[in-house]
Amino acid sequence: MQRIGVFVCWCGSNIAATVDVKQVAEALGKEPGVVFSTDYQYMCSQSGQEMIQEAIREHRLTGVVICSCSPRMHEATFRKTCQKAGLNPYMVEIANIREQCSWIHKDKITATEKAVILGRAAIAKVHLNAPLTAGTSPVVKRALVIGGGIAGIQTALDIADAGFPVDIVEKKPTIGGKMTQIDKTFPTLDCAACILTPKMVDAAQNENIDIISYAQVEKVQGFVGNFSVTIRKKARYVDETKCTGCGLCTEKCPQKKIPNEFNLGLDNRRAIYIPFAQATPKVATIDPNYCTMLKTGKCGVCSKVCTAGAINYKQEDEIITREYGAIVVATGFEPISMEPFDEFAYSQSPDVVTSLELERLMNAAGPTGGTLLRPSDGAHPHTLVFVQCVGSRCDGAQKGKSYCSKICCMYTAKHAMLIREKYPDTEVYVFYIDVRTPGKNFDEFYRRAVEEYGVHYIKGMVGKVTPQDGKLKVQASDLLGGRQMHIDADMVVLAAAIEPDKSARPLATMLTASMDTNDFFTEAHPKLRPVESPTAGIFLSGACQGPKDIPETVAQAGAAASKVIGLLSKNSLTCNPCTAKPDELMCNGCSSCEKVCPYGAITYVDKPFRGPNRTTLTRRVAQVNPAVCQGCGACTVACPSGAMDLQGFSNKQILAEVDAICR
Amino acid sequence: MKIWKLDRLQDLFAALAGERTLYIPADVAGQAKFTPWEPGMEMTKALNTNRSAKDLFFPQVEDLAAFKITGRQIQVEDNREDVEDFVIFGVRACDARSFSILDKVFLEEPADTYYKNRRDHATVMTLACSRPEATCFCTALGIDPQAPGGDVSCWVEGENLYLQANTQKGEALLEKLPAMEEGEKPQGDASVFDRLPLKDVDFSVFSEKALLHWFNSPVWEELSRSCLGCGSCTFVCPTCQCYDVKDFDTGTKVKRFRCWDSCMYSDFTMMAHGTNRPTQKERFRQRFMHKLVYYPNNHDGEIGCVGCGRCLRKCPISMNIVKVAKALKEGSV
Amino acid sequence: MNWTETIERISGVNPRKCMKCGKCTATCPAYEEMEYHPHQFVDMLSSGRVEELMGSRGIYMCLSCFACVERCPRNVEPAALIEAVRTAVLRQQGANHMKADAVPALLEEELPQQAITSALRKYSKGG
Amino acid sequence: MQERVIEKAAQLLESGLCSRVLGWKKGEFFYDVTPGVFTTAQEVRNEMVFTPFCGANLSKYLIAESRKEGKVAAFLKPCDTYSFVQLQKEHRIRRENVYAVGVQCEGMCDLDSLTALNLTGITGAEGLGENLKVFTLYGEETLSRKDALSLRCNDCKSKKLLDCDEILGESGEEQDSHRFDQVEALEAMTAEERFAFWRRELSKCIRCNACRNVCPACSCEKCVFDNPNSGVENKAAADPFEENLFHIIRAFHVAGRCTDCGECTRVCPQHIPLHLLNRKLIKDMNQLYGTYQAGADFETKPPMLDFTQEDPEPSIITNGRDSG
Amino acid sequence: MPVNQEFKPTIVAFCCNWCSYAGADLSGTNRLQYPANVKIIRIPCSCRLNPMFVLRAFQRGADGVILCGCHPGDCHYTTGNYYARRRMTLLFSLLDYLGIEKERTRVEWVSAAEGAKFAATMNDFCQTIYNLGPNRRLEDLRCKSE
Repeated sequence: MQRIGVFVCWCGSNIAATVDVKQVAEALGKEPGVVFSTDYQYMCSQSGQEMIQEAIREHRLTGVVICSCSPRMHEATFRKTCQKAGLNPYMVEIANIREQCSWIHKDKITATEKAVILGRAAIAKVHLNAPLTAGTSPVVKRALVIGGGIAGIQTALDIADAGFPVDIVEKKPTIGGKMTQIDKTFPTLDCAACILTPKMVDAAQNENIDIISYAQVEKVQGFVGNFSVTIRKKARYVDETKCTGCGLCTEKCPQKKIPNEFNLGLDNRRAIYIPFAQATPKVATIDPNYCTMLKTGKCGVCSKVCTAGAINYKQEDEIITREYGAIVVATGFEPISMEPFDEFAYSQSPDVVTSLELERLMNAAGPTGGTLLRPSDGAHPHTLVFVQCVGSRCDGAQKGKSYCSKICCMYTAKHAMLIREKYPDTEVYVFYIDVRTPGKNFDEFYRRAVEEYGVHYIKGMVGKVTPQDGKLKVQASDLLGGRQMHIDADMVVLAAAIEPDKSARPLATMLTASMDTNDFFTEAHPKLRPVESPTAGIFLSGACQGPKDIPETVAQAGAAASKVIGLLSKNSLTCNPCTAKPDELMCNGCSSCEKVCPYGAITYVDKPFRGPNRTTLTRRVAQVNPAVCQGCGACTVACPSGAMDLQGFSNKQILAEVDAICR
Repeated sequence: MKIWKLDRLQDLFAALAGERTLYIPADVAGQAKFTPWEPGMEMTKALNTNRSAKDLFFPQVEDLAAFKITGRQIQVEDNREDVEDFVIFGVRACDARSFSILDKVFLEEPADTYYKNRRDHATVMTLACSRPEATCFCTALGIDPQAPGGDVSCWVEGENLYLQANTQKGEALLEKLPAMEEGEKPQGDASVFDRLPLKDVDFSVFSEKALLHWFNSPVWEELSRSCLGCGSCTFVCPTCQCYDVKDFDTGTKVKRFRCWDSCMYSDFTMMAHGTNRPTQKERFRQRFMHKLVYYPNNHDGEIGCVGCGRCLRKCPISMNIVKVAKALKEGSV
Repeated sequence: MNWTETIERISGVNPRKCMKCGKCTATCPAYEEMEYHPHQFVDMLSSGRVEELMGSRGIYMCLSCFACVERCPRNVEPAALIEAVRTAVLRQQGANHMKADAVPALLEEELPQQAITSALRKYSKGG
Repeated sequence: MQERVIEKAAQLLESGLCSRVLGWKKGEFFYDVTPGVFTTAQEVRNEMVFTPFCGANLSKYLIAESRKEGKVAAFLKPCDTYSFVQLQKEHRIRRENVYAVGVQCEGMCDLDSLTALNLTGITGAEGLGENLKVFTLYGEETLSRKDALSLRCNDCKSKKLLDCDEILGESGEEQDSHRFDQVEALEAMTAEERFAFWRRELSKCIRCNACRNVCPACSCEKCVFDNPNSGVENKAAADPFEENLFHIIRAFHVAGRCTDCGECTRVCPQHIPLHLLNRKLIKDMNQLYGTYQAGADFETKPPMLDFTQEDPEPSIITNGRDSG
Repeated sequence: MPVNQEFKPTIVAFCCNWCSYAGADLSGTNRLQYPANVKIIRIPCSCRLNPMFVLRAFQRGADGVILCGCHPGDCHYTTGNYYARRRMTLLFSLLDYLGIEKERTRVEWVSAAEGAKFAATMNDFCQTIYNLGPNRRLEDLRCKSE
């Protein structure tokens, strides 16, 4: 039998005005197990808390019920109070007689009656409370960053600077991501490579950072502080430790007609290649889909020219398994396919390009050496039409995306401005629905495009583009001018919507991290915990969480890093003790609980049990990892035998509350 | 012997039910069951009720006492209600014999007052059998289905119901009924009882050998293997008399009641250390050892089975006392 | 009779979904012929100016090519709206122009039955 | 079929492929067949049967049998195989210890359906094929096997034999049964009528637990109703509420796991149509969450352990039909 | 709210800790009234609600049981309320099938910001229960005495 103390708070007049607190204290004092019952003006005050502590000592209380405001308000306070007096903090229950009683009822008799019932329910529960101790689990002091774009690089650098080792897993042969393909950045117009490549070098040279390029995460096990991750490092058929990145092989390789991904297929590369000059790691990679040697066993040119002897046609995929305390997802984005939007003739004319393709066409390291030329004939374009919101802000999900891709307005302003600056003989039209420029110096930037560079911003949309006689006939509306426009353009640039990288969905499944319907990772709280996934130990960096521009990505990357550093700086983690707990003697091992657990906290082991007549039976039973379990209780109801119960909210406790209320 | 015309059976029921509750075997929701008679209620066509007649003396659930808790005071309440007189009509010879078996358990000192109370207030009118089921084997246990006993024995023959009082209670009951013609019952055809397939099951062997001989028989292992551990045999059995005592907390009171229990259940006679019959083999053995060996050992050789055949029809896997008795005798399965 | 409601109901168009991008108007091949243009149809519906639209000649210039429906990123369906406006005009004219009883007489071997059905729907008041 | 079953069983034991055979053992009468484990070919030849009265679902015995040493051969009818798969899905059976022999089934008879034909004093029967010759104390009668089929076999859902190592006869097809007709009839009643119906039926319950103990889905190490710590433990219904409670909780616990084998109704000594509770849930789940047959495969996630974002709200029940 | 002297319904509201319990607090903070017949039991998530608890409430004398949780998609534990939704749908359907008045049970999604909705829901549910009268079909008579 518990020795329970009841403390009824007046909360000034907040409770006492409508609830007869004396009567409540007296009525509850008569409940079985209650050895002390009192009331006080402010239980949460210093003296109120001292009163509780004194009562605990004096009456040797084993359980405490506080009739006061919502537990959401002061449960933590009173738990601490009691803990200081030597009582287990989980032996405290709160009866909410303010928000859910005194404040909603006017009649004192009714409110008092209800307060007594709520108090009884809390007493009934405390009778069945058991002291709970928060467990701890150690933290592996190493972080994994999945994705080596600007988000991943920044996060890794920040974590590494704090002194923790961090690995970057990048699926491409080089880190750098989308930013490497961008020419200039808004709103400052500085060169993307000039600000990114030093960071790439920093990452490569940082002692705490290990870049695992051309690799993918295969399997994730474990939980916050203790992840075990299996990474497949694909064979690049070049020994990374020997290759000097001289590039001789990439010049000699006879396979020349392979579309160059880095330039989005606007030019070609060889079967052995280094994606671009500043690639990190700067080592060659053989594309097994095109390499004659790997396909037929005949050729071997690269091997012959390589003075470092780095070529190894027999190289195999390498499986790396490492332990991590935290995982950062930085899988980024990609532009959506333009296939459903053929009114813009993307598939019909090479002169209709996406904005990212335009970046390459304007980049000094791009296929045209930085001179803007029409892909079809290499001529200098005079009239350019930009179309905004291609695939963004669409109704339903049949064709495009329902969301705004956020970055298009700004990069289009940038493109328009750069073109007008470099080629003053051009006419540039931007068709927009809305121009969205929230951001520091963003609207100023857009206004400059209009006012200083004379870009024609037209409120309206392009209806269709028809390639005809070497021109692109653009039919569009000018809503403010009240006219339909017909423009003979040389190039049309589509601001394609962006979507999460395709690898994100399977990764989310491995991480048991949740995603929204658009495959963007869900944050733990949209406002207050924007860089954490609801799954503990998983953090979000960059566009995998939602469309972002570079400054925002870098900011979020830093925020994610700081969260990781906060986690890794702890030696161990305190777990929420209100977790699910299976009774192994009753567990059937049926896996029902596992199927509903959103955190993957449940695993199964075959365990020997003593059977009747000195026999031993081996049974499959569930085990809950208390470090992973968040205590939702979904498993407790899925379990048909009732073997799974939730500590702190056990079946018996809830039933006791029900009984007390319905009495 | 008194005679009542069968076509006026409802009048007999009305007369019997005049002063007390009359239970007759009637069909309720498709099942034959001893039911308080109401005008117009017909007897079932079934040979016997689904559940046995023991329910009327030893109901499945029965309140024993209550504890009222006020503050920290506990008050004991004896809620035993006074049982009024009642009559059971249509009890077959097997069930009638089961009463004497139960009596030896419940009425021995110290008597079970709850049971005794009901027994004292009941008058049992039995009904002789003429169309037995193939599962009937009361004759193998020395029961004469045509001489069913009880306070009043009844026979159906032709157009008539013949009634004969066997006890004072029975006589008193018949006296209160409207005057009846006297007469002798014509001798009916009893040859069907000689054709009963189970008439020769030998129950005498169980007194011939020592208790441990049967207890240690190798056949239990095999026989119990398919047993599901349900309680259907126990609960339809007219002689099973085990119960459990339980408390129910209503919130304002604790009600103590007893309810049937089955030795086939894994939690039967559960003790602090666990169960003393850990596998279904021991539980299964307990039930049959009790009927065939323990009970006769304690009660002058009387077998604790009345051959009603209910378990033969109700066991989900068709295991039953006849199969057990035969297997035990043969010593193997 | 609230024409705005009627037209919304017949057409199934929800004008509030329109984000005023003008892609319908940009794509319209009959632009020059109309005094009001597809995006304006939608706007007029949402601002309750349908009677103006009903009085316009332009609505008969719509080719019902459905390019606007096909291209609209918000699934607003301006062409369906125009179709409904035309129907509303017919209803506004008052009497039923066609009765069910008259249908048998109109049936001709060559005439697709669908045409009669849609005519009846269009030319009868109740709808 | 009987000869083939016996021969197969004997052969499996003689060849040493299996150390035990799970099948049906003959009884006192033609109809009182008991599930049994045979260890020698001789036992099999003397005592094993496969008659129209082998209704008992043997799958549940495999939970215990498959955990013992050696391989057990099990003869399984189509509905038994659904339970067999479902139990494997719940990791209750060790498949590697089982040699499953599927047996084609023409539907099973039971004593209750004979009694329903007004036959009394049944002492025996003959016939393994289409006709059944029944002997009684009062004469004999020949009837078609179809007429003596047990209730559930009239609504057979499938004659498919799943996951068998070997098949005797042929694996059939899913049947176009009318198994939800009675559920629909109940749904069409007013709430009062339904309440009266179920009170009448459930008040017959004697809590013998036959339905639970025979049920392959009720394979818990310890049932919540036997567990003093569960909060709902009880041995007998002391109040009509407890009659409801037991059957509601039981139906709920087997929801999405019940293969609709019909054993619960077959074994109920009080003839309560318990399958109507399970079928109601099956019907609801099919309608609300897409057709699902427990035990039909190993992969599909059971509806109660799954969800979609578009699932209907509970209000479709609570403000749906009239309460009558 | 009509005052029925005879009938004082007991209504049990199970509220998830993160949304609905906070919503109930908010309706208190905003002083929005609802009948005192409603007593709230805090559970971590709507998926913690075992059908057993609902039946127990009726057994012990509740006249109505309502479950409130986060709106679908907003679950603190990401998926809990989806399971709760299926479970309660089936439970309510089964109760209805047994002839228990389906209006006695309800599920309502109430966010932490919906104090007004919480109060309105409780007012409406209480009214429904008042109209239905006492629970007779799923009561345990032993719990009603004295």
